[in-house]
Amino acid sequence: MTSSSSIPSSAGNPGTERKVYPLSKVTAAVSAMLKEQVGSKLFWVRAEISQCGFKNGHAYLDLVEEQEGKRMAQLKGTIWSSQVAVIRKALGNEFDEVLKPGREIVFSAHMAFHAVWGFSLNIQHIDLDILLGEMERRRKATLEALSKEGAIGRNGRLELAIVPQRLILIGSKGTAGFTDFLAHLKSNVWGYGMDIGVVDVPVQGAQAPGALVSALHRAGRVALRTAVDAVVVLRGGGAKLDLDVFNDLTLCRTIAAMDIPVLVGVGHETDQTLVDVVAHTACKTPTAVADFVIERMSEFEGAVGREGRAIAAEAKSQLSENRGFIAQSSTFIRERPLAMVRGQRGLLFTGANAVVRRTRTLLSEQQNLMGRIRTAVNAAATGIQLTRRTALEELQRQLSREAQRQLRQQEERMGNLKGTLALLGPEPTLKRGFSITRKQGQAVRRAADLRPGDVIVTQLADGEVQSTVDALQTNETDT
Amino acid sequence: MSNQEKPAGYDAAFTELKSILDALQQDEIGVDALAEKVKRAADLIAFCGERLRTAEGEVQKVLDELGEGD
Amino acid sequence: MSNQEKPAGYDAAFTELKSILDALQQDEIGVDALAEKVKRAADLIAFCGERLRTAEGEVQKVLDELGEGD
Amino acid sequence: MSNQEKPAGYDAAFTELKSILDALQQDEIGVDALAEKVKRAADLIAFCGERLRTAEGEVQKVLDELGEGD
Amino acid sequence: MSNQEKPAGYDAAFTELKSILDALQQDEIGVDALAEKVKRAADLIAFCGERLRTAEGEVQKVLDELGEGD
Amino acid sequence: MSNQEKPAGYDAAFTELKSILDALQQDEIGVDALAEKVKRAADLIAFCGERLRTAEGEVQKVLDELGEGD
Amino acid sequence: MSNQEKPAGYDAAFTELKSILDALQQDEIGVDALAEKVKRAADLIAFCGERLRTAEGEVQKVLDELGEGD
Repeated sequence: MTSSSSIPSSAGNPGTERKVYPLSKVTAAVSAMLKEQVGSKLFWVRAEISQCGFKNGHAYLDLVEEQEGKRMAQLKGTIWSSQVAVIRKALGNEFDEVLKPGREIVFSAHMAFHAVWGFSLNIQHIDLDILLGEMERRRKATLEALSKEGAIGRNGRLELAIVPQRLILIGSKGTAGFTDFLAHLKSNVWGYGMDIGVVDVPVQGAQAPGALVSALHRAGRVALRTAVDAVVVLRGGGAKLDLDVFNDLTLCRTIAAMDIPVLVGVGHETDQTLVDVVAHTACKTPTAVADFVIERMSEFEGAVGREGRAIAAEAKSQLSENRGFIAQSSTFIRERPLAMVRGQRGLLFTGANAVVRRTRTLLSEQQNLMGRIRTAVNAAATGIQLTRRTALEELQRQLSREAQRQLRQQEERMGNLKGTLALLGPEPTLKRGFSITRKQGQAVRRAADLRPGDVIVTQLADGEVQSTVDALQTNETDT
Repeated sequence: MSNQEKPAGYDAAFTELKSILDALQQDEIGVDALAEKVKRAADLIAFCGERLRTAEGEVQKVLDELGEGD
Repeated sequence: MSNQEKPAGYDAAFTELKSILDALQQDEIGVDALAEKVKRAADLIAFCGERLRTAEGEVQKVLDELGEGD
Repeated sequence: MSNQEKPAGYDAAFTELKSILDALQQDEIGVDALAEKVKRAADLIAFCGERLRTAEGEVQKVLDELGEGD
Repeated sequence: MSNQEKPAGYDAAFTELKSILDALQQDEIGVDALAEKVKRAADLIAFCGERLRTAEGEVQKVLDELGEGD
Repeated sequence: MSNQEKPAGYDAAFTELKSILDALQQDEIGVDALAEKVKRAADLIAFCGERLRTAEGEVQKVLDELGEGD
Repeated sequence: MSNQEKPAGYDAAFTELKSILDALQQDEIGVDALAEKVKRAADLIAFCGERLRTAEGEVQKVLDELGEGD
């Protein structure tokens, strides 16, 4: 290709005799030169498709080579319709994925030059196996390098937020995977809201790894400013070739070095990409990533719900206990005080009755006592009166008796005296025959007192006899 | 004591009577005085009898009155 | 004690009466005083009787009144 | 104690009454004092009865209170 | 304790009533004090009855309000 | 604790209520204090009931948040 | 932990919920605290529920602020 660049530089060489060719001469010369030098020789070329269009069954490609974003070469490529059919047959399902902008391909081509259309590569075959083989080789080497560096599992050890709600989505806007992911998140039945920042990057083509790395760095910067739960790297389904982007060492290193968990959804069926290996969580599809996120949120909400229900149940049970106590208290307070008042009323009633009974007993005792005293006073007074009357009557009887006894006694004594007197007087003696002799009224006791002749009166019991003394005779012994 | 006087009362008369009788029983009185003494005794007895009757009458009257008062 | 005075009361009268009776029973009262003593005794008995009746009347009255008070 | 005075209270009255009764029963009261003592006893009994009636009235008040309170 | 004072409250009144009853049952109260004690008891019973009625009324009112609040 | 004050909270009210009920159960509250204590207990019951309702409301809020609006 | 503060995030909220449940299960808290805890739980649940359903747009904002060139 260096030869083609010599033309403009020689043409611009000053001091040379000017010969002017019509353009067709130039193109004819170029055509002849190419034919002579190259002919119909097939070359194997590696290039990236930057533009791809189909017209009348023919494919028209813009092929480029870029290094670190700098375009190193650019050529037109054509696949004539007959060859399109052949290639389509060879690639099968991959055909549409391979022939699209951003795709690096290895192909065999003729060099072709046309006076009007210019230089182009006329593509005959596209060899995927070479690319895939290279890819696999690179992948293994990269994996080994990553493993040596300890990059594997590093991001996976980061703790993913229990609710990965704040995401930075790195992907290619408008691709099916990207759209599916967002739609899936949005349409979640729970109604979870997501806080997603989108970094739109190409996910295929040579510039894709660099763009992805740069996007990851941006994500890292964002995470310094605001909380980011995870970075999601997405790629919808596509050709196997496209997966090579996700085996990029730098990309993998970057992911491994991220301080935010990186979730990847790089659509593929069998092989893992290295991004899957170094990422925190790898899902098979973007939708699966969305499911993962939603499920995680839902699990969290479920856990919250379980805690909440347990709290509610526990609280309910405790409140119910308290409710029970309050209800019991309410019942108790309704019954007990009134029962107490009734009890007190009973006690008061009993006490009052006891006071009444006791007092009545005491009063009744006192009244009985009074009655007895009255009766006793009555009896005693009556008794005293009776005793006194009896005594008085007795005295009266005794008086009568004693007085009469006295009189009778005196009468008796008088009678006795009278009797005694009768015995002691002269009459009884006289009656027995004794007599009293008196001289001149004087009783003659001694014979010597008389003189014969004395007139003496002799008293006899029944009369007196007057005599005269005749003789005297005295008894000597009598003197 | 003047034997011939009216005795002061039953009790005096009784006493005199008793003394007369005692004297009589002691044979202290000669026959000459005897009659007089006996007479005196008889008088006293009569006096006493009279007095007794009077007392009896009075007592009976009092007792009768008392008995009525019952 | 002046026998002829009105006795101070039943008890005094009764005591006097009793002493009269004792004297009678002891034969301490001569016939001369007998009638008088018996009279006095009769008076005392009457007095006591009267007093008893009065007391009885009063007591009965009091007791009757007391009885009514039931 | 002055018998004629109004007793200090039931208990005093009762004591006095009892002493009167004892005296009566012991025959320590003569006829002269009898009526007076009996009268005093009657007064005391009446007094006590009155006091008992007053107390009974208070009891009735308690009963009335109880009756109302039902 | 001054019997004549208005009791401090039901409990004081009831205690006093009980002490009166005890004294009554122990025969510690003479008839003079009896009337007074019974009068006091009547007053206390009336007071307690009134207090019980008041307390019951108040309690009932509170309970009625409580019932409404349920 | 001042009975008339609004209780500090359910627990304070509960404790106070319990002590009142215990006292009632033990017959430690006389008639005088009864109505007041019952009033206080009623207030405390009402207060506790209210607090329980509030707490139950909070529980319901939890359940509502969880979408279990039963 | 200040109950009244907005939780720092889901983890803090969930941890706090768990500690509330623990506290409840330990029966260490009275009704006052219970109500408060339950209220807090409701708030926390509400916080989580709301936050889960809120799209803040903050991340995109920061992204935009940072610009592509950074």
